[in-house]
Amino acid sequence: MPMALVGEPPKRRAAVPSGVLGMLLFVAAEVMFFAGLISAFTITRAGAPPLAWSLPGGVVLPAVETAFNSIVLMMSGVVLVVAHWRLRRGEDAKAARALLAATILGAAFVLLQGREWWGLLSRGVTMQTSTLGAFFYLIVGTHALHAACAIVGLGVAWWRLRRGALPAGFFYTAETFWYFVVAIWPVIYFRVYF
Amino acid sequence: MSAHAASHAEHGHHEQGFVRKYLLSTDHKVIGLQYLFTGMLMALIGGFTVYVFRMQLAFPGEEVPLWGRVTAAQYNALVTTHGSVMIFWVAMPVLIAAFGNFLIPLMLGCDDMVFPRLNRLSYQLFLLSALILIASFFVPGGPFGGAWTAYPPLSADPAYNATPWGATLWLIAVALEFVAFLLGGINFITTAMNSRAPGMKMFDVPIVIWMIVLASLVFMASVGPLIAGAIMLLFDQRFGTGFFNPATGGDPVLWQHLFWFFGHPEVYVVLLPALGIVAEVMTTFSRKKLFAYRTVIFTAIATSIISFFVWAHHQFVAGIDPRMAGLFTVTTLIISVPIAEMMFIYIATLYGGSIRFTTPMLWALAFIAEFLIGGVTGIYLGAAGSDVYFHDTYFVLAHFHYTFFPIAFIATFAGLTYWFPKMFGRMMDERLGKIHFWGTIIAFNVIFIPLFLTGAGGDHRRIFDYSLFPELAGLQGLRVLATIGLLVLIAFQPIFIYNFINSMFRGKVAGANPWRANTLEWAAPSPPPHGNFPEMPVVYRGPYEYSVEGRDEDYWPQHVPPDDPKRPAEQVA
Amino acid sequence: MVFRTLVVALALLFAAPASALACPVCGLAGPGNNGWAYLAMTLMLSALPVGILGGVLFWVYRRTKEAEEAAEAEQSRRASAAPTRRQAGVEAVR
Amino acid sequence: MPYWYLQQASTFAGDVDNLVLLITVIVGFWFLAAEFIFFWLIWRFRARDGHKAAYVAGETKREKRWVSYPHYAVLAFDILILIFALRVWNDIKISAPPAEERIRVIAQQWAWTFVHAGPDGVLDTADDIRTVDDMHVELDKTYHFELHSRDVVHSFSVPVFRLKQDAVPGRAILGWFRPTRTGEFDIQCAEICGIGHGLMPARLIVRTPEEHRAWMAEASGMASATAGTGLVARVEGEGQ
Repeated sequence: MPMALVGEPPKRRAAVPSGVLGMLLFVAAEVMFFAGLISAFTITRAGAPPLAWSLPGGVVLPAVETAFNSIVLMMSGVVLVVAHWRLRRGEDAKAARALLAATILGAAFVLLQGREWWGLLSRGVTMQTSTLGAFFYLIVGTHALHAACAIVGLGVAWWRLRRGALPAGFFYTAETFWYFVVAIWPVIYFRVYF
Repeated sequence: MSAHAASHAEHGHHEQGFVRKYLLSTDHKVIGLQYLFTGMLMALIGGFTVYVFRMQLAFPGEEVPLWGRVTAAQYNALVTTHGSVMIFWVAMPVLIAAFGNFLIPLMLGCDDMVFPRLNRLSYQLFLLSALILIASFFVPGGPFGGAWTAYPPLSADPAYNATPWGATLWLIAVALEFVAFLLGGINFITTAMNSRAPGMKMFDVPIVIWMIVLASLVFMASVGPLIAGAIMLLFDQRFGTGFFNPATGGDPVLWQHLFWFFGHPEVYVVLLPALGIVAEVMTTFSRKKLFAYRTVIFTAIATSIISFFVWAHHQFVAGIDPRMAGLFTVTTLIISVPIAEMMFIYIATLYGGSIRFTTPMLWALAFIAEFLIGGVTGIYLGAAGSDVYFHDTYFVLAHFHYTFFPIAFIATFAGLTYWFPKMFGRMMDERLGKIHFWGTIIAFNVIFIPLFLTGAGGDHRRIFDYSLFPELAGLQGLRVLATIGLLVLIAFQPIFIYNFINSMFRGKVAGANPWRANTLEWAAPSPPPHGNFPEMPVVYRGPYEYSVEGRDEDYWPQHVPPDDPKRPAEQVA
Repeated sequence: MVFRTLVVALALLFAAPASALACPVCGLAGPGNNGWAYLAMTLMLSALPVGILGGVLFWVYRRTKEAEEAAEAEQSRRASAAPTRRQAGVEAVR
Repeated sequence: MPYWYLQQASTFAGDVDNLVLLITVIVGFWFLAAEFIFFWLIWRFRARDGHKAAYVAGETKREKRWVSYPHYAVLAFDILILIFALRVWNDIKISAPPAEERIRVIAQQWAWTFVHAGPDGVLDTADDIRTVDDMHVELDKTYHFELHSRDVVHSFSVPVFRLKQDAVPGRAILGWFRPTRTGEFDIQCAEICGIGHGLMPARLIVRTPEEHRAWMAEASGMASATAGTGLVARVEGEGQ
């Protein structure tokens, strides 16, 4: 190919790394997806007859327990910020530890949420028994799915960092997605659990 | 980017197998053509369905050749398939994905998309979605028949729609298709941001790229709520939830809210690329600089923003709070301002030009002339007071076909005939092209002008036999006329297909720049090789520097250095 | 353009008929009246994309601007005669 | 214009048609002007030997007025249309004159049930008259209708009234009309509602007060004597 004729490949301006920009755009679409779910929830709740808007058997959504889970998730986000700064300063070993901590905290959140689901399911709250339950499982489940994907991403980033082969773009991309998962959660929590 | 360029350069030497080269390629041009051909095949399905149900409307109860007698259930399925196929599997893939994939890297002067494998995944998902839709024809109960808008509870409960599998497959196909375009859109936007040729500022980017990027942004921002709604509807269909079931506290109108939040911006998602194609063709063949380039972009941005504030005009009589209708009437009429301004700009571009009536130019001019009809009839429907009458009549149908047909077919034909030499390295036959043009345009008007009249006369949509409505009997002549128009329109399409395939192999060989155009894709050889440019271009000026005073040539390609005014454009051919 | 149309849209909203506040036909709509929820969620969904994408694009625009300025400063520092931006692009290639 | 095809049979039908006419005049003029200029430019600036196109960037204010003045005009006419459109909308859907009688319209796959108030003029009493697929109303009487759906979304459309309203399951939607012309007219379902969507015609019968009373006497006598025809019985059996 005549590419070789050009002594130096032309310089192209990439003010924002492509991976990060792509992920930001994806996150924007995801925000709209969750906005759609939350607007559906809000409208349905406002229009439903009061009696139809409850869980079967007098079960109430465990807001207090979930508050604890939420704190775990928020901490994970904070620890990831720490990892970011350590990485920027070149302290790879310390950064890897923070990254691992953030990943574990995130995984803990998903597991704690799973335990909560298990409790609700065992008390007969399913998607079919009430529309509130259906929305609960749909919205929280979708979030958990996103969290699980992001945790895999963070885990891979940690593994690569330990082997000293973490491309900055990969880390920033995974990081951006995890911040999105963390940031959208309070909105869901305050909307759905109360 | 340079890493990509290098890897392409290495791979360019050895021959690839057919599968690697055409089916699993990550080359943006191959993916663009894959989208194009898939879209064209789907257009045949969409065209066949419209043939069957228009025949039924003109000659109710009679055997339709190639189909047989049309039942009510079949009629609904045909209408639904026609609508969904033409919008989601023809207009979207051809206008955004095919032209976007083919043109963006070429017009920006780079070797490929930023995420080539994401791009391939996008096409594979799209193909899968098309196959799922086609598969829904062969499941028990037949394909979905609840209109492309799929309002629940009809679409949510097999007891109501009698298509237990068709409805689910339709929904999965649509959702998958959205995911495919989401991935594609991210790719387009990132590429346009990060891979422009050196020297190419944002305002040196050709209008069609701007439009495709804006359309992708609008699509990405609007599709989320619909995917959310589609998942809820899927759960209602298959897992017995009651999101849209009023008996369990669900809300049937909620779907319309989520659907039209996407549905209206979607119109602009396909309109903007069409306008972009028309801008490219019109400037080239009138040898004129685009009038007020920046204003075009600003009006397009304004349109994109306002498009998020108009969607409830589809729901004026849907049982929403009627006071909301007032609000949306205001925004709907407001959106006519930027669109009208854009039309004026396109018309003004012709002023002082030297217009050559090639086939692509005829299509581009026809786009303006026909789209104006679609635009002005929208006012009747955006004004809540008259929409009370026109809602869900054939007037609506004729209105949006006067917007969608110019978008999905007229602009596509303009783009295809214009970029055909770049895609395949050969010219299309002009005489056949013109015959096809006139046959299509005249037949198109013969179809839809009568339908405006039947709509004004009270014909409602999606009714398979009007003989039950005595007041509408007098309109049968118009219905027959529309069907005759359709048959003529269909009869002219084989000319295009013949011309397309024949020219691909036997057309006159085109040079790199047969139209003497300015934009970067014409700096690459035709067809461009893997990696596109033998020498990565550098940009020195805007894309529409035609007929610049004091130059011998009436065009001045973006990549030709300024110190070399007489340099011919064929230097890379 | 956007600003102008928004101003006009707002002005028109306030000019809409005042009788719209009384709505005899809205009475029976739905078991619980969720009209306000529709309106609020409509506004949220409509405004969000403008906000998010506007934000992302503005940020990218700022970064692009900064990178451009940095590159230009670099160029003018290097070159003896001050070349234009586009000539600078050529330099980068050759 | 709709009245070329269909009679106007309600108080607001004329308003809707006038709005359509107004839009046609305004928009039609601009449309024809734009198309005329467009085709004139195409003809005037066709390629001729020895002529080179002009270089017009259209970036200066002086040049841009050719598009900015028309766009101000579009805006002004938009506002004009808007005022009339919102007034018509307000009259049909938002404000309503007080009801003289109420009527209940129930849509289902694929039939319409109409509950008339009967001789006492009050709904939900023993003398209510239920009919299937035909609606009987009196000339010059203001009706408020209450629209229900039993299954999916339907749309109650009376073209001669220029009236349309979706019926949504789980909701009762209110509207009004006042017939101004006697005769028999079509009622259609305007929202796709399944296989029988095209088979859902109903008839609207508008009578003078005397004739209407005669119909009522006959219908209520029939209803009490035979306890409803098969069709009525079917619908009532499925009833609320």
